[in-house]
Amino acid sequence: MRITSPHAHGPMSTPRVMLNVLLATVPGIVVMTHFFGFGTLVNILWGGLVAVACEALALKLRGRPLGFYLKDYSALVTATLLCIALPPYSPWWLIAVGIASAILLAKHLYGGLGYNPFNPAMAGYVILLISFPVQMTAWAPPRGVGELPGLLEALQACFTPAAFDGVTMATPLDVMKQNNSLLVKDLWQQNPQFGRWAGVGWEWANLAFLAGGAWLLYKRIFTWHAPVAMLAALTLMAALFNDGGSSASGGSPLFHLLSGATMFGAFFIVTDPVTSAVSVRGRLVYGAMIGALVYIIRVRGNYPDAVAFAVLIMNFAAPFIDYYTQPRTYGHQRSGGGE
Amino acid sequence: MRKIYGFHGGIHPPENKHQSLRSPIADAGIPPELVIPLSQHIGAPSRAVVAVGDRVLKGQMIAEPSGFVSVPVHAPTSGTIAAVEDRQIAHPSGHAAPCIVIASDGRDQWIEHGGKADYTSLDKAELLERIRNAGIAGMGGAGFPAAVKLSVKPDIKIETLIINGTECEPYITADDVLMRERAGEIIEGTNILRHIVQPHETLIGIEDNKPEALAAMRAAAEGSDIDIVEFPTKYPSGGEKQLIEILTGKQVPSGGLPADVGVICQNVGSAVAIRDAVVDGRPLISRITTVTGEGVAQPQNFEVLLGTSMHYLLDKAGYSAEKNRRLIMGGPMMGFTVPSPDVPIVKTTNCLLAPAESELPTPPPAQACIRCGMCAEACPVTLLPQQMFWFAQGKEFEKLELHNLFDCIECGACSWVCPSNIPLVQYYRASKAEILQLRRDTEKSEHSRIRFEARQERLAKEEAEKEAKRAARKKAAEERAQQAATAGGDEDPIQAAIERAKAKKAAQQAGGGEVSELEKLEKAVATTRKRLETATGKLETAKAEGSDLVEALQTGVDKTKAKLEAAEKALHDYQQANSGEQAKPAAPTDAAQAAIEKAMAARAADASLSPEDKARGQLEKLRQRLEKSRTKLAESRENGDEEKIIEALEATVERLSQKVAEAEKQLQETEGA
Amino acid sequence: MTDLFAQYPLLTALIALVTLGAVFGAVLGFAAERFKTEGNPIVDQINAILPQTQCGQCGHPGCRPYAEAIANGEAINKCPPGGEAGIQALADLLDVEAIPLDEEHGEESVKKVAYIREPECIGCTKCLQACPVDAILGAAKQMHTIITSECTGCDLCVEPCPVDCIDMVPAEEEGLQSWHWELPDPVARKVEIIATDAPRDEAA
Amino acid sequence: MADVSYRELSFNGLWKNNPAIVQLLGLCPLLAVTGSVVNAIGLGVATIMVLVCSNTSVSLIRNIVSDAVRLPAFVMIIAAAVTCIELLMQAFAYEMYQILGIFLPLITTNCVILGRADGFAAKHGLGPSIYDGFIMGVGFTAILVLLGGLRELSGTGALFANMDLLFGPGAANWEMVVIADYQPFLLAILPPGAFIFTGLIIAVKNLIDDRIKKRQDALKEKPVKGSKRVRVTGTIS
Repeated sequence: MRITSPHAHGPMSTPRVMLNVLLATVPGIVVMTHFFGFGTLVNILWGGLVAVACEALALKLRGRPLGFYLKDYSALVTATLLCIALPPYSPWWLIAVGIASAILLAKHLYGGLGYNPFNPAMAGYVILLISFPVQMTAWAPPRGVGELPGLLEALQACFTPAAFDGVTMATPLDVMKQNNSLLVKDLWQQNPQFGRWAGVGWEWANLAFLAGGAWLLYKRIFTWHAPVAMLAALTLMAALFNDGGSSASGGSPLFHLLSGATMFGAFFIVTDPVTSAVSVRGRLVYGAMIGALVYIIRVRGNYPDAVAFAVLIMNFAAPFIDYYTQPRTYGHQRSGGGE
Repeated sequence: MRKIYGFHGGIHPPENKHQSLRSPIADAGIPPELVIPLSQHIGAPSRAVVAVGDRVLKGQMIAEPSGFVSVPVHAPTSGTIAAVEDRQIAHPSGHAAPCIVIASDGRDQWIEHGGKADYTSLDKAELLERIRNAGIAGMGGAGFPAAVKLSVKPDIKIETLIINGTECEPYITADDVLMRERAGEIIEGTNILRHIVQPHETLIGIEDNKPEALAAMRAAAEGSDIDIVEFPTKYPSGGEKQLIEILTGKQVPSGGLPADVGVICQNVGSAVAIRDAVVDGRPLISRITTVTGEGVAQPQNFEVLLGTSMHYLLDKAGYSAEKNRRLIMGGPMMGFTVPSPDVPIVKTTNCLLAPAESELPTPPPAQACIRCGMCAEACPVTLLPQQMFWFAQGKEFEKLELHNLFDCIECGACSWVCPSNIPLVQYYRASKAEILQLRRDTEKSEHSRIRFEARQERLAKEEAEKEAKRAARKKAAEERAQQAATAGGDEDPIQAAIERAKAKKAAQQAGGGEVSELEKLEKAVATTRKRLETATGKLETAKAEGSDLVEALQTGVDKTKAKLEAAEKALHDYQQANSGEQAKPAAPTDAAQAAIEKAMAARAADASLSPEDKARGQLEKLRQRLEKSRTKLAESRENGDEEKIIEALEATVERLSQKVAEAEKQLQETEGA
Repeated sequence: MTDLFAQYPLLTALIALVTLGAVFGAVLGFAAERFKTEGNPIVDQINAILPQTQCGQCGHPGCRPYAEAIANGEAINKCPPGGEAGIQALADLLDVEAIPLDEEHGEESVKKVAYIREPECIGCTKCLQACPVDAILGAAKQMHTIITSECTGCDLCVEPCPVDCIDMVPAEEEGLQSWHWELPDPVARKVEIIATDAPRDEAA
Repeated sequence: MADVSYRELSFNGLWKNNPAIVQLLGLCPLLAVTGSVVNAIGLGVATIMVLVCSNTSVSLIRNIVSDAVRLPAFVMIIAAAVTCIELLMQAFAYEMYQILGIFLPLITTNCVILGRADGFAAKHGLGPSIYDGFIMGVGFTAILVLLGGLRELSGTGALFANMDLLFGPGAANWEMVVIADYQPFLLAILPPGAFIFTGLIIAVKNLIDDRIKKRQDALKEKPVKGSKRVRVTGTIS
């Protein structure tokens, strides 16, 4: 078999990209474990197991070599991202259904890695959210607000959910959304889950994910365009509609930046290469639209956090964006799809 | 300081240039045999002007250009022409191409030659002629004839002359050492080019990873208008279009030439070759080639005669074949694997790369494209490689063209960065070739359609003319009959008409009968064949079971076979006779029908037969054909036809007899097996 | 039937419907007359896709008749020279599913051109009459030769030749000029396309 | 056209040309009301009745109505039939009528019905048309019920809930709890679930068809290669 040029190859490889992404989630996971207990860790371990099993099953059914495709770690990345998004102390079946939907429905039914139009982790998350709204909004109170279950209790919560009786409470985003009587200042005083800038724990988790994302940027795993555009758009929207803390307030820009899945979404979901726009301008548009949608859905939509929905909606639009943001090829006057 | 422009994308692969820079340019010497391909450049191959056995002198023209975009070839040393034949050349396909082989005599005797040190006294056309006659074709790697590049249309004003000293590919240092050691000659060559082109400004672009070359060039250019421009290293800055953008900020329009934006670009190697051609009158017979990679003990640059075998050169550098998995001509980014180390060095061989497996490993299997977009970031012409990859996979050629596939320079940056190891460049190369093929096919099919329609029209016209003539004859006959009728009784014509009708009817009936006869024969063949099949099947099972009926069955099968043969022969004979008979008198449709049926039957018989039966059928057919030819030959002889025809027929008979014999042998073999 | 409706109490509704019916009927009638389409432009488009070898393997005398037949609903898989690519193009044009080539009409093979072994030609002109594109040069009792650039490779001239002096040879010999890179082999390089999911038996 | 094999018709309606999973007609009700078996049966039966009525009438008038106005005529017939069925349902299964809501009148625009009217009844006699309407309706209903069952089972963990809406109070205890303690899986009940399950059913059908075809192909004789060629150039003399 003849080998075409180039004969040299750069250092980057898909498994390495995936491993880097996995590594970059570590600070965020550590912070989440610190504030919410071992729930997230148990989620990830169990979810990873299910994901590998689902991936292997799908590959087997499709007659693909198992080892070769399992080694790209994409299933583990999907599982980790989904499990971080799930509430800690979720029952095992919830995680299994989510992972199975993500890997089998959102990924392999569309042709496997690289062919999926929707982000598998977010598709799995949304399927769970609309199917099991109760379980999906039951967040444990963070350290300092409520009692943290231990590792054994975390395992119990996962595998014998009936025997586990955990305390749950609304997340700050939820409280902010439901509120229509208190001023933002009073809200802060009356609810213990609000911290310095956003929610207790949430703000630090977000900063940790920001750090992980910055490391990925440094490693050139992705470009800055989409995440920065998303954060900028979200900040802009929050700043535009920030009324200084009335009862109808949507929250300050800082609150939005450090709440919920903002940073996690910006650096780990929006940057998913398969489902996002490709060209530089396309990524700017794609990220900015997600940022705007996140704010709109958070403030006006039915669900408390919005990253998953915003991302899925823009996944739809990615090919369209790509079509209209084709770069001008060397030596061409403006041609192709145009502006 | 000049403003340096950038270009989109680009990559920074490890340079690996220092290995071959440890020693100065070495002389590779004169190998015992030189193989000089006639096509070492882009354009029409040259035409050999020497014959085997001729003695040639060094620098003598041995092949002349065969078109505008073509260059001559010269003998690199003195010796005798050993062969003019197809030899394997350095090409990714590994195919052979016409070459002139010179057995060198070691005397290295120059042909009489002379240059003109005062080139300013020559005008542009004369200089171009000298460059062309010296056989100079782009030394950078592409091999575009230098004279063609320099002869721009008179209405185009060249603003900028660019001398390309960039050499951006990893490993290659041929231009680097040339600039270090022969900076003066480069400047001299550049001055000749300036004299030809008369540009506003002359730039020599050199990357900042060659400080020694920069210094040497700066020193040599001291005091002249030539501007040595240093710019940051990035692959592929050495691409002509990229270099033009870096130095001037202008982009060559798609499908256009640098001259369209007032730029002409020449390689430093070409500049030296031009100097040699003009000042010394020396044609291009040697070049500087880098030999590098872990497969050789002493990586270095050689001044090597064109036509030297790569193996010879590699041995000079201490080549060990075990260490080296594949031999690459050119750099690791755009070079290609040569089929064997025995192919010759040509004008475009700037590097021989013999990497160890650990150095440039065999690419692992490609993984799925994850649309990471790294390829789009790396692409120096701002394409969307990953989109083109999907389209190439789906063979969506229209979309590929819309995505400007043909602007791809195949630099390999996309493949280099691809985390999934997808051989993107191969997709683009294959798609480009297929699109060009499709274009040719469409053109051809359109052409065929026009010809077919013209033929139909012509036939229709001929038919119409015939019809008109017949009508005229008929009319005349009628008139005559009328005259006769008025002269004689009026019973005769009616009687005649009735008889005619009767005859026609009879003929029709006969025809109908024939058709049913044909059907009968066909049916007979079909049933016999079926019977044969069942019988053979039974025989097979019997054999397998070791039954004692085998013998009886065998005779049965043989008998059926014979019957089948007879039936087929009858059918065939009948068909032949029939078509022969019918062809002329009957209406055209009938003959066509018969032909179709014949073809169908023949094909049906062909396809459903076992190899043995097939061979037998073939034999039968051949025999018949032989028979036919023999009769024809006899006829021709009787008629006293032209000798030529008789001869041809005789030849046919002989050939067919041979074929029959062969077929018989084959049949025996099949039966034996 | 009218009686039945007459007894029905919703007479006004009925009348309204009838009136509507009449009005729309008139519009329909007008439209049917006014916008009558003539000819079938699709035939030309189909004909443009067909390879114009005029070989008759499809069972029609020439490419255009087959194009007309396709426009009238005949299967699109009867053209071996066009091959799978041609079928795909037709399927795209007509928006139908691409089906595999009908083997009863022959097999896709490399492009060929006819070649007359000239010393053996007796000048019978039979092949001249057989050639659909007039690609054979010759006259009675003169040696014939093929104009290779015009030959479509239909092989219709082979059978009529009485001395069997016509060969079909590959149109382009694989050589330096015709060589080009092939698409990477999806199996060897494991570059997956979704279509490869189909033959599971081989992969598993 | 005269002799239509009823066997063929049955095979067409139930499997080969099934309106729901092969022709993909009438997807709107198919996806919207198949949240449970009882809904599916209700709509399915209504569709069967409408199909039979419309096919009957269309077949009867097929020679009277001119080609240009056939569609308006068919739609009128179908609309009338649907109105009758709607009124009947209102009278005898009021709860069901309320659950099916807008989808009952929407049967008018169900493509299965117009498709069969125009594609079959307008070209065939009374008998075959009635049978075709019936069997197509049954095929459609079968898929509705299958889909309803799958979605009900995976959505709620039970089967045949609320059958009394259709079959009277006696059917109230037909509900089977297949999986106890089941967490309602809302996705299956929501429209996306309908899409996913329809896709799966189609996939299974294609799989079976492929298997059958492969087996048949193995038995079938290879056709003769190149046997259908003609000579385009006429006589060779």
